[in-house]
Amino acid sequence: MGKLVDDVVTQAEHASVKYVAKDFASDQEVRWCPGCGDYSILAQMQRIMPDMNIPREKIVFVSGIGCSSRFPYYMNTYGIHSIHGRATAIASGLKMARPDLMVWVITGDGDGLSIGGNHMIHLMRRNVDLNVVMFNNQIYGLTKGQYSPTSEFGKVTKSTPQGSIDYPFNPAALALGSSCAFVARTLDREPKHLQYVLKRAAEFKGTSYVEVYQNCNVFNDGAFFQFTEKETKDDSVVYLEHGKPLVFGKNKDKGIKLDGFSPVVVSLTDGMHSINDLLIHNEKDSTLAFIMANMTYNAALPRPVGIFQAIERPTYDGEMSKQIDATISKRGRGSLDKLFASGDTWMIQ
Amino acid sequence: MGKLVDDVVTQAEHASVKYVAKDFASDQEVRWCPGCGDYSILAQMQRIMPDMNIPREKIVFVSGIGCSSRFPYYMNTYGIHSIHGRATAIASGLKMARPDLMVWVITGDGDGLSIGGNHMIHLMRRNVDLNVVMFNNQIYGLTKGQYSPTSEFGKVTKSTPQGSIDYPFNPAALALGSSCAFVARTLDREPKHLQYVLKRAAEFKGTSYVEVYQNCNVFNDGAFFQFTEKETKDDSVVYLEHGKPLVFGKNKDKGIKLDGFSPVVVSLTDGMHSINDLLIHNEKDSTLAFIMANMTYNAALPRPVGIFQAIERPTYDGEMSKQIDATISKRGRGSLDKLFASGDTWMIQ
Amino acid sequence: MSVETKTLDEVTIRFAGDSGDGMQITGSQFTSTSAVMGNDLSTLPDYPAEIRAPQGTLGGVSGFQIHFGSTAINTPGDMCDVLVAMNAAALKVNLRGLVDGGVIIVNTDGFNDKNLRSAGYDESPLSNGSLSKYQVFPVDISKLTELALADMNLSSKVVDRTKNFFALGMMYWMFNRQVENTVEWLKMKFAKKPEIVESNIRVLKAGWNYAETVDIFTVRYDVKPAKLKAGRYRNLTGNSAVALGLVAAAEKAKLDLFLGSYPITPASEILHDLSGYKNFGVKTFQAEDEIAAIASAIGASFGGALAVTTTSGPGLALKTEAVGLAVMTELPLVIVNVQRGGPSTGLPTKTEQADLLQALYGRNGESPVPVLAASTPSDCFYMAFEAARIALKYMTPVFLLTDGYLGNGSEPWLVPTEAELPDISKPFRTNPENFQPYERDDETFAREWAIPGTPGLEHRIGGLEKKNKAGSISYDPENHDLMIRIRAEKVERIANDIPLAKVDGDESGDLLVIGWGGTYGAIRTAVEKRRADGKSVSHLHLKYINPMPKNIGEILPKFKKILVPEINLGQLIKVLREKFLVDAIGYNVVAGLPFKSTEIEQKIEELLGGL
Amino acid sequence: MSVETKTLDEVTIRFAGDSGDGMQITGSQFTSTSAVMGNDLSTLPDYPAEIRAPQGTLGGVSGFQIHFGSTAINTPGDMCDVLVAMNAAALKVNLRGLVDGGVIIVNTDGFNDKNLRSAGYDESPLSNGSLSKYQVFPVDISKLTELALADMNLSSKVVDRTKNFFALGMMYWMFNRQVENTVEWLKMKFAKKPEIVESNIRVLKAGWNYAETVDIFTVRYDVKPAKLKAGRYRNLTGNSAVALGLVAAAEKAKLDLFLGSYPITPASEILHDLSGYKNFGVKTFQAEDEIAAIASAIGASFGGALAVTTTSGPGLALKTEAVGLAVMTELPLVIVNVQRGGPSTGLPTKTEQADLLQALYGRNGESPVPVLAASTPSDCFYMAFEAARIALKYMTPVFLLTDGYLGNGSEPWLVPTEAELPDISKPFRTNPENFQPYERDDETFAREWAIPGTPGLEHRIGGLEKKNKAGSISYDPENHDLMIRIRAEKVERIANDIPLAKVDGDESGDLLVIGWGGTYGAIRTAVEKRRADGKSVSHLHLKYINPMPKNIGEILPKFKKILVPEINLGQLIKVLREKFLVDAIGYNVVAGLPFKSTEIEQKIEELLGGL
Ligand SMILES: Cc1ncc(C[n+]2csc(CCOP(=O)(O)OP(=O)(O)O)c2C)c(N)n1
Ligand SMILES: Cc1ncc(C[n+]2csc(CCOP(=O)(O)OP(=O)(O)O)c2C)c(N)n1
Ligand code: SF4
Ligand code: SF4
Ligand SMILES: [Mg+2]
Ligand SMILES: [Mg+2]
Repeated sequence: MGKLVDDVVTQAEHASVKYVAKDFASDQEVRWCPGCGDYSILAQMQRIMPDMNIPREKIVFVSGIGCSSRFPYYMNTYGIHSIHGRATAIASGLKMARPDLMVWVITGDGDGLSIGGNHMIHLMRRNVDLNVVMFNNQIYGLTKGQYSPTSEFGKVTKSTPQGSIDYPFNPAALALGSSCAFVARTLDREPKHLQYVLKRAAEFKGTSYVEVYQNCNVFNDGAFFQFTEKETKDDSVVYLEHGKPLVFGKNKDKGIKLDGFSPVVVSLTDGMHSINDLLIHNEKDSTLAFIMANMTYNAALPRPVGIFQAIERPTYDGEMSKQIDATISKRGRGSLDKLFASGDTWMIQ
Repeated sequence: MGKLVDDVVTQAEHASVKYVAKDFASDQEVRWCPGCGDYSILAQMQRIMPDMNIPREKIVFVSGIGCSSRFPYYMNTYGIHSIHGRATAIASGLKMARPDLMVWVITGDGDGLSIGGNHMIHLMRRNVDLNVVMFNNQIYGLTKGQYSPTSEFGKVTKSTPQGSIDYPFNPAALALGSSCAFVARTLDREPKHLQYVLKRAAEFKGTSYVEVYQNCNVFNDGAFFQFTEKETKDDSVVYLEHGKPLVFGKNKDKGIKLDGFSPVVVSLTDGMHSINDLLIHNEKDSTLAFIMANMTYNAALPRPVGIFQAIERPTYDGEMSKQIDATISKRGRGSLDKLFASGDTWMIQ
Repeated sequence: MSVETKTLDEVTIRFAGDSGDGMQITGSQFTSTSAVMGNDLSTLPDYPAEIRAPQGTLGGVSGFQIHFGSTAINTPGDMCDVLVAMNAAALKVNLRGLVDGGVIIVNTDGFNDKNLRSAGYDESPLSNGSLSKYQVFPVDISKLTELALADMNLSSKVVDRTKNFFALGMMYWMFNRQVENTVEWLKMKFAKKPEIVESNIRVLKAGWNYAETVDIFTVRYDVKPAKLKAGRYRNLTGNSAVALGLVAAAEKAKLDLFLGSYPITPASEILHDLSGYKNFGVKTFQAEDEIAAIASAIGASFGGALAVTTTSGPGLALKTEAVGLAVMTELPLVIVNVQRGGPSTGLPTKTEQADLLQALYGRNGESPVPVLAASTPSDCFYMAFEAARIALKYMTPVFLLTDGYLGNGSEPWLVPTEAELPDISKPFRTNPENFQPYERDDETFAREWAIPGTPGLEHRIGGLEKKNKAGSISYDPENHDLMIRIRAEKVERIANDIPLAKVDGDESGDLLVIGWGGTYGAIRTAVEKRRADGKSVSHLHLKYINPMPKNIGEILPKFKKILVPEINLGQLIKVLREKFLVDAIGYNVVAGLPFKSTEIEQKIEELLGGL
Repeated sequence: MSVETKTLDEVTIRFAGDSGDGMQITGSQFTSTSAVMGNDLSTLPDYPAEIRAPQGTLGGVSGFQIHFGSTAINTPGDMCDVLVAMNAAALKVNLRGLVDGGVIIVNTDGFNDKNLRSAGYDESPLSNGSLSKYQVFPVDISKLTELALADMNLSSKVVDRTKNFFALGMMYWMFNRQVENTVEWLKMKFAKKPEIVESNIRVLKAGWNYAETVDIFTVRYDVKPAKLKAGRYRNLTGNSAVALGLVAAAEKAKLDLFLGSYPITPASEILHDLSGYKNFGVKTFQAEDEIAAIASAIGASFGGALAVTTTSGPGLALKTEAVGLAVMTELPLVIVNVQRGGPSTGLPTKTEQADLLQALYGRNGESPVPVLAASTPSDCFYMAFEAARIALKYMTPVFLLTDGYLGNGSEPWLVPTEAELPDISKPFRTNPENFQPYERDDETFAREWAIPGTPGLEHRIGGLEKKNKAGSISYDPENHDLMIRIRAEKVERIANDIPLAKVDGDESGDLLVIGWGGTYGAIRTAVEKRRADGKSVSHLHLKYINPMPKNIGEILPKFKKILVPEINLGQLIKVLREKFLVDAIGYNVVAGLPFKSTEIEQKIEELLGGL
């Protein structure tokens, strides 16, 4: 990584790795609206960090622009609050230059899927070892309430007074279509699940993509209440768990089975179906992952939440380092004098 | 469309619609390398045009930058040879402003999937009624041979002397993940199939996306020979036909069936399987389409070619016009005087 | 206690509170009522970049300043005469903008320990004598609001959100305004929420009554209507004015308006406004980013729409490559840039004038584009119309620069009639005979506009160099040099088609102050004051920066000194120095705020002193 | 027939043929052999934008010009003395660049009817007397090549591809060059294709022998070695020089080089070259677009790499928003722009100098960035090194401008040693005590570089305005004005750290010609020639444009007139006029070609005549 960087990295006496959550809170005042779902995501992130066993100085959070993108300021780690849509590209460069770091990308549905969509899909196919957390509040928060690429069709906002005519992205399907290695969804109001998914993403080697349903109580309040509030959530959400059948409902009395390629809801109490008929989730099956992802906007089905897919493959940053190491071990570290004098040269006396 | 535009459009005496292919050849000299696959795509396009029954002046070709993007110059229609990656966005604006036109987008694997990836996926989710033809030669032709987002892993090019470490996009899967309504693949060297797919794309209302495997004989010669040359093609390609079983092979002696969610090749002659065991293609099933698309880079399977999916839904441009028409028919065409004097006003004498 | 009524020519008041306190609405209501009462006025909203910064903090203070009077009002006021402070932070942030002896009305409930701490006060400024040079009126607005609504059974959140109307009521009383205008607005705005209407009206009146009844205020002020030109008026922000100007231009050009835009502060309101004008056939497209926004507009322009894209600085940076395409394809396009504090993300909600050089030069290659700049909120209407006129007539992209101050600020607008506006329509080319896409009008150098759908005019355009007249691709060296010069000449020729610059004040003298954009009011006020004091100073405000009016070169030598105040480090001055080789002097403050006219007065004095 | 040998000081020859005829290789080989023989030289490749334009057409002609001599050679030559034309189109396109009485060697096989038609000739110029003022040598090169390879059983395509080496062989004979150098190159280059090696060597020698044996040439030329500074030399293009300069800078800074780039003509070769330097730890990332390219470099810079992004005009337009981020975050970054013909896609393979204003001003807000410009292909090495030095020392993005002519052109480069290059390393901040991310060095105003992995220095940076020293977000008006000035001052201070400008020629006089970038050779040659004629003219070439050397203001007044030749409509001249209020005169030709020194000589004469 360059002699000077190596010196810093190897000489660093890394802080004791016994942290508690509040070691990850920076001295900056948190400036989201009271009640914003972002607070929970921040809290869960700070909570899982001590378990990572990584010195604080080896962690970097990179974000774009949006309410969500304020996140890095609040983490007592290194951080970049960059420009709109470019966090994935900046983080990719950072990780290539510094594979020794743990790099997180924090983005929103506008930042990551609207202006930043291209860098996102290219990151996914390349499989740079980053952890991306996409705060999906289905709205542009920071610019005060225009619809976003995940807003539902027909959404009335400041820029769509008669309702939006855009079909929303299904972020999980887009990620799978882009060959993203790790694709997950979780919710701001399910702290335990959020922690679990963040941890799994952190541990996964390769691009991990975590969509978090996040309530924007100012411009899109209640967008996900069906999936987060007591009255409705049990019947509206199905949790994907590797190797387990897809059961849901307040009394675990419903399940998902396949009819052709189409998932359908079946009752486990009407005597027609048993748990053995149900689809078993498998994080390693990318077709299944796509079927699950496609359940997303189907009103007849519960919303799938959890880890859609987790299939490791070599990372881009890893392959890059490998080519360099192999070259140096084969040809030796380059010498400038040799390089300058390579090719056709001649002497003038 | 504005009074002046309406005047032009309604007063136009549209050219007789009995065209032949060469009516669509412009007076510009075609400047691709001799042997380039682009010639065939141009020829097939000119051949299907007369069947469209659309006056030449109502057709527009919009392209970005790349060898492929020279295409519009050679069509005797309206055209824009724009800037790198932006053809989809330019064409979207054109189609919104002028829903009466038939608008084609011509792009390459670099233009459409590298720099232009974001506009592409947003076009697909919005479903603007455009026909996109993506010339996939798995290389940057115009800039003389760097790898592209569809080049195979390990590809040695000018910019990757030790082989590329990027996983390629699977264009069909990306399109499906972006909810593209019509997704197809065809080959420069199969003129009939190419014509068929172009026609289907043209007739489809909504975003049609056609990936064409195109040989760049200068920088990536033979990239698709396995799928186009006599010796290998029959065993290496499976044609997707709606309602038909997936049969392939020189003697139509092989087929594809599903094992779980995984397609596998079976022999139709070893007595173990018959045609009834095979997967039946269905253009209306998006899960099946994804399974087919995922066969793409699987060396154990033939390459799927044809129409993966064709599912119509309301178009963006259509919905836009609808909102405007509805507003005008409800509130009447706006009057400037009323508009100026709306809100709180007061008189000064 | 008797209440005296004083008549004032002009007053500046500022409402300040937490982001959630509704100060923007309060300010707008006061503005609209004052406008209806016939005052001339100018306003300046000022809010933080966070949606809701933490309650009670300095960073979370939102303010709205209005300057109104019976005389001509050109700026939102340098210093305010009256400050309404809803909490301690609001007081702290705004105190230095209050004139000595000014009036402060505070909501005492906003000065509890927590508030004081958040604002960084060690002790309450209300009780430690630190405000002795002001007239302080402490009122427990929160409590009084609660009381006014006691029987309505509202949540405390709703009650709290209503307290701004108590303050508004008090101010209406103090400045002798009627509440009717606001009452009507409430009824319309919340037609579907009668409770909100009811509670706000109650509290508004409670505030008025409180001021009328309780013996705290000893003076009441009267600000007579201004002697404005007769006609119908409407209060208008610069952003709304741009939207109206564009719709008007489309109508007068007999074209449909197409807007491709991506939201960005402080330009988003133009998108919002235009998306509401569907009955004019206006099509608005919220694109995935700024590049798609301008690209879609270029496509629409090719199709025969009046195409527009709107943005602010960082967004403009992204559009530059596509602007070059519009230059090369010679398609009409209006690009509105509502400037904000930079560089990079900078200060998104603050005003600045630092994108002029970007507009002039921020593209690869020789890529000339006309640049216009609006000078006041209502001028935004006319300059938007003018930008469209030039774009269509000359087949060129045109920049219109406004800024956060103009965009959010407002002033009374003398409502024009459709008939007063010129017809700017121009027929499309339809005759196929001898058609060459890049043949030009002899006078304007504009090429003709031939749109798809026209039989016999099928042609292709693009970003590669064009062969003169034919428009096909040409790599010929001489042709390239020729085309580069033709494109430059086309833009230069616009100078024949714009008004000559007019100096405000004498046509020669000791000092000429040259400004552009939103500094108009401040410079105008400063120059007039100094002239009133007998100083030899004049004002020239540039609305056309590229090309410039043809007479600039004649005007400049008539003054001994030239001062160029800009909210940047000196951008217009670069152009003036380069073009006219004059040793103009810059006055530059880049603090995210509009100039105060007194700052400019001082600078004028400084320069004239040295003559 | 006897063959005379003439000794020449300098010659310019041009190889021209169809895109597929291998003219670039032929030219490079002649260059490399001439270089090894000790000539000073300068080259200019010139090829169409299409990969393979239709065979035989004017648009498909590819050329390579080399100017070599025993004297100092500064340009690739205004006019050529010898033209090798492989077909009719090549003759037609290049004839006007040939001196009267010049030598033409034509491949007669390239003048069949089809060729003539494609080139737009009604009759063959070889037989209608139209070439009478030249010395024409018609040779059926195709046929002779075929014959030479008759027994090798090669496909006609392969044979056809070899004919350029026949032409090369003839030229080697004519200019008394040995074939060995090319023979060696063939053996190395096609090590795995012995047939290719064999066939090309045969044809090369056949060409040489043909010229030696057959009585067509009556003169042979001798061009003696130049008196170059002693040392090891290597022929180097500007693009390769940039790549080497960056690797050298990384080594001398003890950092790894990171390149984020997206292919674009004519800059792609820098990416290609750097991707081959993995043994230096160089990481190259071919991004999905220019925005990702620069963004990845910014990320790498934050991580402690020497970060670079390379592009050409349209790509630079896309990077501007991110450049603003680098300005605000004050991270080191080298941005190389190999300028090409604009605007928009323009003339991708042609040279131009029209991105200077974009580099200086093309960003939102006040966003100062140092701008350097290389003047010759080998100067690209030193200026790339210098750009890196400044970026690291001042913690700032730095622009390095080169152009298509410099990037593709080549000249002999006196190979330096590693030891001669200065150490430019600077320790990272590691001490956590009193660390503030935006605290600055008193002298340079640079902030310190603290990289992830350093315990105790955890901090966050970003695009919003920074609080002075602390680096946290600040919306404070005074702080914004202060920071805007600090960033500007930091860039200004670089002027203390760069060489003073040196005038070539007298330090005062009638005329000073000021240039920048790739026009160096043409201006230098022109000025020297006029000086040799006794004219009072000097030359100043600017390699640092922002900031400028501190003594420019002293130099300018010493000359009566100032001439600024640029391949644009006048960009540097704008800066000079604005900064120094001098009435400099521009000379501008924007034809996608480098200046001819004679054009500049003429302009000098014109101005001096008028004195
Ligand atoms: C280049 C650019 N374009 C536009 C903006 C304005 N902008 C800032 S944040 C944002 C969208 C934010 O939406 P999202 O990413 O969903 O974040 P949220 O605020 O909802 O968390 C926009 C359009 C900008 N800052 N920069
Ligand atoms: C903004 C910008 N960046 C880069 C380029 C250079 N460029 C032109 S075409 C191209 C890639 C072409 O690849 P592809 O789209 O696959 O087209 P092909 O030539 O293979 O048909 C690139 C990188 C450009 N013209 N503009
Ligand atoms: S606007 Fe919405 S997303 Fe942004 S901070 Fe407020 S509640 Fe959260
Ligand atoms: S470079 Fe390749 S893609 Fe381009 S024209 Fe030649 S053969 Fe076709
Ligand atoms: Mg959002
Ligand atoms: Mg390609």
